[in-house]
Amino acid sequence: MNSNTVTVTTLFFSFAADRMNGRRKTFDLPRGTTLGDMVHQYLEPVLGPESRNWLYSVNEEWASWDTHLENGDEIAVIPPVSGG
Amino acid sequence: MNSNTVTVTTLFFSFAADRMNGRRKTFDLPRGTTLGDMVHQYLEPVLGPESRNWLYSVNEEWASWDTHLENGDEIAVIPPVSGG
Amino acid sequence: MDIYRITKEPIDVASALVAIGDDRAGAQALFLGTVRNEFAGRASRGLYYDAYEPLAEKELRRIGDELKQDFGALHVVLIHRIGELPLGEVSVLVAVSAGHRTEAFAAAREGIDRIKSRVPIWKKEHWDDGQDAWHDDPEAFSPK
Amino acid sequence: MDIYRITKEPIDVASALVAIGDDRAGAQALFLGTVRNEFAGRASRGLYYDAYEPLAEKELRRIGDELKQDFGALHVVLIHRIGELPLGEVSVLVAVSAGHRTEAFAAAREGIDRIKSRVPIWKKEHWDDGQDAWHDDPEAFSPK
Repeated sequence: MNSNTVTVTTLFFSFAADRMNGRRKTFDLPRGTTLGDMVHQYLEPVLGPESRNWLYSVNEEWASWDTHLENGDEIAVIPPVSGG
Repeated sequence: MNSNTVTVTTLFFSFAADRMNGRRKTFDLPRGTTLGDMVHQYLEPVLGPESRNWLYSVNEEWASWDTHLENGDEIAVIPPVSGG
Repeated sequence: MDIYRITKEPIDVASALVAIGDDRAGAQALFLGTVRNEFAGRASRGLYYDAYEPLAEKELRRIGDELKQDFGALHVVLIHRIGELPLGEVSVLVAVSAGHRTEAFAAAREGIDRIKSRVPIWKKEHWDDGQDAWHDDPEAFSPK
Repeated sequence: MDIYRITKEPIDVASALVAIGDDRAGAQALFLGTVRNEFAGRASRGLYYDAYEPLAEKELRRIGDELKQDFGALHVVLIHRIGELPLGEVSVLVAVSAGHRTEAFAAAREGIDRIKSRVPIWKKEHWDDGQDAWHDDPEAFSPK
């Protein structure tokens, strides 16, 4: 990792964890990558196009596509919820 | 009491008991008296005209005005309820 | 299991929940009426409840049967406490189980509404100023 | 007092009732979600619940604040259990106190609806035939 790269941790739940074969992955991304970029490039290929419609959080708060990812960020992938 | 008379017990609750100065009264009535007659003649004078609109039970079941009262019947006077 | 009861003892919520338990149920709805410190803006220090017990228990049972018929409730517990109740005490419990939450909520709501409109129970307000008044007494009751 | 919690332990209803107690309240409404023996007609033997705990607790708190704002709830308890739950177990509790029953019922109903639509919790059905499926998984979940 160099100064042009940020390392983020991504958490997966429910069937997204099954498809990723794990609940936690680390990604090295070019500095300036947005949440939307990251989902499109790294997650959609595995989680499918419906993952564009899911919710995401960064550092335990809901986040929008244009959020710039910083080194050490924790992203959570939130497929459709089914609590209750 | 003779065979032309029936004796009934009447139960009072809430403010009806206050106005009757008691929760239980016994009445000797001419055989053939209906619940409606009894209320009109014996209770309305003390409980007021609104007691015509109240509910009544005979022997622990809701009863209508034309119920004939029998010896030993237990009548309950049910002013507007306020449980809950 | 169903329970329909008028009681002088504190209402036991845990027993009610055990009674309505059912593996077919996805939803349990409970309503508890509690003694408030005011009515219509006038301060109160408690309530006294009177009941015509045999008919009240019959009417609770009829309401329970209706909740099963009308809303598909699986089990129903309807308990009303009587006697002197200080502030905060539970005066009435409605507990129902059902397959889904819409039925459970509808049954619980109708349960308390029907108790309040039909069951021979009466409450006397102990106003904080020392006066007493039966609710719905057209002569004595003036909340303000 | 309010409680907003994701927990692996059995949900304690009595503590929730103590928390929402208030002399200003005339009404307490509770909703309990329980594990059912079928979903959409297919037999089930239990559920597994997963959660993103820190965000789930934040979202429960936000929902509680809304129930106070929108319905005048005095106190709110929202607890969701996670992990393996056999049939009949309580998975979620919504408890609210309010001045009157209309507000209490509305707040409890909205409470469970908002939990189900917004809080990051997921359930996996353990079908009675031995198969498993996450709810809302568009590929794996076929209830029939």
